[in-house]
Amino acid sequence: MTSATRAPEALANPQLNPYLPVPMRIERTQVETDDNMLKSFDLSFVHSEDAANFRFRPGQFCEISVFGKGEAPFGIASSPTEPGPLKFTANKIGVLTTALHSMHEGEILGLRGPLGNGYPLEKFEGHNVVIIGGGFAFTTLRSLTQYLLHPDHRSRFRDIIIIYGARRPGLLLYTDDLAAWERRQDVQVHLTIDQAVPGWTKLVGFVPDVVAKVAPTAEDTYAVICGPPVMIRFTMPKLTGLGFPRERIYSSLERRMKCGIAKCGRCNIGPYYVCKDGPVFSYAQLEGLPEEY
Amino acid sequence: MTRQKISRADLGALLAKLQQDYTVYAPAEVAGYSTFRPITSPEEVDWYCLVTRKPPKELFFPQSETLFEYICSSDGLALHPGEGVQRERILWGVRPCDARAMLVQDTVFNTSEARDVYYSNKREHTTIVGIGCNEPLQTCFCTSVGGRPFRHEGFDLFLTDIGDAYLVEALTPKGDKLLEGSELFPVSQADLRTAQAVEQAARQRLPAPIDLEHIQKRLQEMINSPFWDEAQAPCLGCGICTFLCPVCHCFDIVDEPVNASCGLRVRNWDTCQYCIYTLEASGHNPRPGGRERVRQRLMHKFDYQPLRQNVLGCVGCGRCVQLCPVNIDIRQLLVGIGATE
Amino acid sequence: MQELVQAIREEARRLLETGQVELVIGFAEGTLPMHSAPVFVRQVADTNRLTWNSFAENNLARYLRGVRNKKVAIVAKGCDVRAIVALINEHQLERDNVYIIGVPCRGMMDRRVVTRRVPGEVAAVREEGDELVVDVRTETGTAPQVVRLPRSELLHRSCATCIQPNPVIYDVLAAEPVEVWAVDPYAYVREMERRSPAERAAYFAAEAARCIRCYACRQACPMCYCEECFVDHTAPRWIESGATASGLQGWQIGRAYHLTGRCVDCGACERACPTEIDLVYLNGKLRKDVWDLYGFEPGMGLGQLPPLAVFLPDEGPEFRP
Amino acid sequence: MSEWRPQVLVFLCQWALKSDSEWAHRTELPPGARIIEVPCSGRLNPFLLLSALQQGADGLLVVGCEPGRCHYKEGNYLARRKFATLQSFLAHLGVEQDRVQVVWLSETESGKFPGVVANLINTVRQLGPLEALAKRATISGSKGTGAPCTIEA
Repeated sequence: MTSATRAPEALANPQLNPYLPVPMRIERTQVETDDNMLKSFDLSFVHSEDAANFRFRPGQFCEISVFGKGEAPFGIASSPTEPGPLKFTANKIGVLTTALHSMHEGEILGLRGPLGNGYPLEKFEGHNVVIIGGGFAFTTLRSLTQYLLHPDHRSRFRDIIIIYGARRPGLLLYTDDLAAWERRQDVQVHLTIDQAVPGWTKLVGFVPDVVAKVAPTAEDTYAVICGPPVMIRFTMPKLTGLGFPRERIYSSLERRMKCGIAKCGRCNIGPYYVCKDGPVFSYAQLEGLPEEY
Repeated sequence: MTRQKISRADLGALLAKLQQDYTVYAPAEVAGYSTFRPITSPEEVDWYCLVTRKPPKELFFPQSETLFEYICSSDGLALHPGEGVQRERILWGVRPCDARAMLVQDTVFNTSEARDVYYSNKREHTTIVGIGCNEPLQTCFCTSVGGRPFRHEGFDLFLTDIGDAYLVEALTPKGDKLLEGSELFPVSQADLRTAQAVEQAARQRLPAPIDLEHIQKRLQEMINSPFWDEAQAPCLGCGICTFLCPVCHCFDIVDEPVNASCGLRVRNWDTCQYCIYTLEASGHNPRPGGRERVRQRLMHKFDYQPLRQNVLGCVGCGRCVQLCPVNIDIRQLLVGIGATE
Repeated sequence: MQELVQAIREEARRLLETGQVELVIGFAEGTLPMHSAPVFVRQVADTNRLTWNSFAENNLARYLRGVRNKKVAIVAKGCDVRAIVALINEHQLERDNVYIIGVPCRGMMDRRVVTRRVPGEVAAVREEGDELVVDVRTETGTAPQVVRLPRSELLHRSCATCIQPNPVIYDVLAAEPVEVWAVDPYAYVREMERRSPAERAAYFAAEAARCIRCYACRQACPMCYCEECFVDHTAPRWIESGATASGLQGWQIGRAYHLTGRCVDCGACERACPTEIDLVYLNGKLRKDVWDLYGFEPGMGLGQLPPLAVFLPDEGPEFRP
Repeated sequence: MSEWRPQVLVFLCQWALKSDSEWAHRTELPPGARIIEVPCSGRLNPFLLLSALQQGADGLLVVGCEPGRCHYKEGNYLARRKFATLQSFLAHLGVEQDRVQVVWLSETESGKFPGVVANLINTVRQLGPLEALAKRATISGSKGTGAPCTIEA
């Protein structure tokens, strides 16, 4: 019987083989912060059919390949409402991100995705949304904000409040977008830095304190919070103090990930895999699980 | 499927014949112990090895596997995945616990929404021949966790050793195919009685079922228990219990550059027992200590996998019990978990 | 043996009762025949869990760095104490923090050797003088078969060639010192050295090929304490990540070489290895070379300096063009 | 595949040949030899040597300063113990001892450098390609079932 069996086409088909990345071209890079550690990459699909197959929602992420260095997960910072390239913002922190930072326009990366669940937009509909961000964890919050503020969607949501803090002004991401949002009447933007510096006219103080001061109503409101663990730890009591139930506080978790498709096991927390069941979780979902994030 | 009988000699001859068409993997000696490896002759098979040193999972999920080669050139980027299985394979002499573990791994890799084509390709091109366990070892505890020494699930063909001959049952068309053209004999009432006696004797050597629901409930309630400090104290943090577990499936994905423009993307076994497994580039480690890592292993097997995949993450093969260098015995841990307040 | 066990328990009890130490690391009965398990005793009531037998094979010194700022007692045989000495010499431990309950050692028995010498699964063992009495499990319903084996034939390789069965330093000795057996500790390495380069290469390739990179050898080793092991280093990544021939050989070479002049020949690595790789072939060579070149064996006395961290100006080799 | 030619790598202490007028010898190397300058033979990580052998070097040469003449006083003394043990260990694994050579060249001896390199190459040529250690992965170049992600330039 069986002599050589033909290889199944699946192995070579990126639509069927979930480990095969598709090629992306770097269209534009932009340094986001004055310490040069955060850099944005606008990536476009090399193949139009890959672009056509790519449908995502705010809060999802992709595995980006820097060939020779490996793959790492990055939240999609652009919104599905924005035409053109996908935006990712990378913190230069490890081997892969250091290599990524040294890449230039025109170079080729690999991409797998979109992965993960994204923000529960359906639940947010008809409600107020408070978006709380700290430091460089604003990437998918940018995607979410752009989506909510888009003319096609804005009317489906009620009040939108953004509270975003960084150590100093130069570490705030997406300053052009922040400025554009501040000019709008249909969104409240509260920007804060840790300590006063000359020329800064906005808020001064840590994010948890600003949340307490702004005191968004918890009634009919969802909160989305992304930031360093310490910021989240101190903001949570402020939110619950304001009356937010854990069911209406969402966060996007960060974990080391490899496969992105709930197989390699690395991002396991309780019965969830952050890569597939998350990265967006409500704090009600995380209750009673080991705090492994 | 009906049972038939085949003599020991004929079974050897059948295996030799099958080698013409298949690559056969069976328990066979390697440096003093037995483990699954390709055999060149039926004489190499260790028919009496119950628990191979390494589980058969590496035949579907190799310790290291190239996902694709990448070549970046001025022409762009090319990715070349491998060619898949080129010759049909037989996995011979698999025990019921290991087969059950394969079914668990299926729920990880063979999922409809993200099929692991590397795994499923190997699964599709492999016929699995099982054999019941007449004399389970002291480290065997399949019956504690819902298994049986003659469980048929997961096999294409099943063998029962009745002394002078084997009872043979084809359970799938793949199994039927193996038996084509071989001389089989009808099974007598005496044979069936012998088989029954063999099964019963095996059951007697094995422990009683444990209350898995109770274990699961306790686990959910004891995340912060000091039990885990005690349990992890002697743990070395090596990968033996997980690498040699037929169920454990964690892996890492790594690029192996050959030069600046080309290389391989490979996946390697990885384990939640390694400190660096969850270590992030920032230095943050969500599972910073032995406590969290030992807890993860137990929680994943006895709480998370039942919740998520509706399967237990332990099949009672006892490899981790046999081979832990510091005698951490999962059976004892389960007793301890069950007894916590 | 029973007196030795009593001595260990009594000393442990005294130390915990007086508060001299807060933890005693020793061995408890294992859950399987021929297994002992490391145990961490903090309560006086638990001291009767402590035991000793010829399967107390782990090197408990491996745990000391993890509790190095505490007052800890450790039940330690000759090789364990050598590791403690080497760790103190490498400034990893404070002598004052470690209370050594020294155990003169007759050598540990290799359960894999026992298993291969009997015609079935080992149900139970007991030590009687110079013999190991093994109950072999047979078919259900029949009485176990009894096999008697001489302990001298069952020793671990490292134990059979041990040069220091008695603790070199201790705070209390739990039994009378044993007679040191006269052996050539490097006999096996000498034998391997007589093979041709091609034979040695083939042997090394075959041994390394069985490695599964579980790192049990590293984790069991008291001297493998790097905060980041070379094998986990990513920038640069010194060796291939996978279970390829190159990756496995690279791991074995790097692991062994990093123990040059530091390996105390306790054999813990080899005992932990689930695929029974000949690690003595690797570590033994380095020990022999360090002895031949520098007259050094690690862990033989406080104040010794690691041989690769020091030098003599006039020593060889010449390295002339 | 053309005929095999020995590939050797020279780890050269930056001070070893420095003050000599014949410094130029460094560049007069036979084909197949490449130089990596290191700050001091004592700073040379043994993993670099292992890595070189696993990545295709058939022979290695470490060149350091004579005993007593180390720019950093004792780097070469430490290197001496390090390489004596490493050389012997690699030989134990089947890597012929002559493939991994260590030579002290004082600053007035740089004229000997090309000869030392040539000698290594000759030795390696006689020994043939290094087979004792497995090489790191290379790509098979197999096309598999096609190049799914190939993009045009």
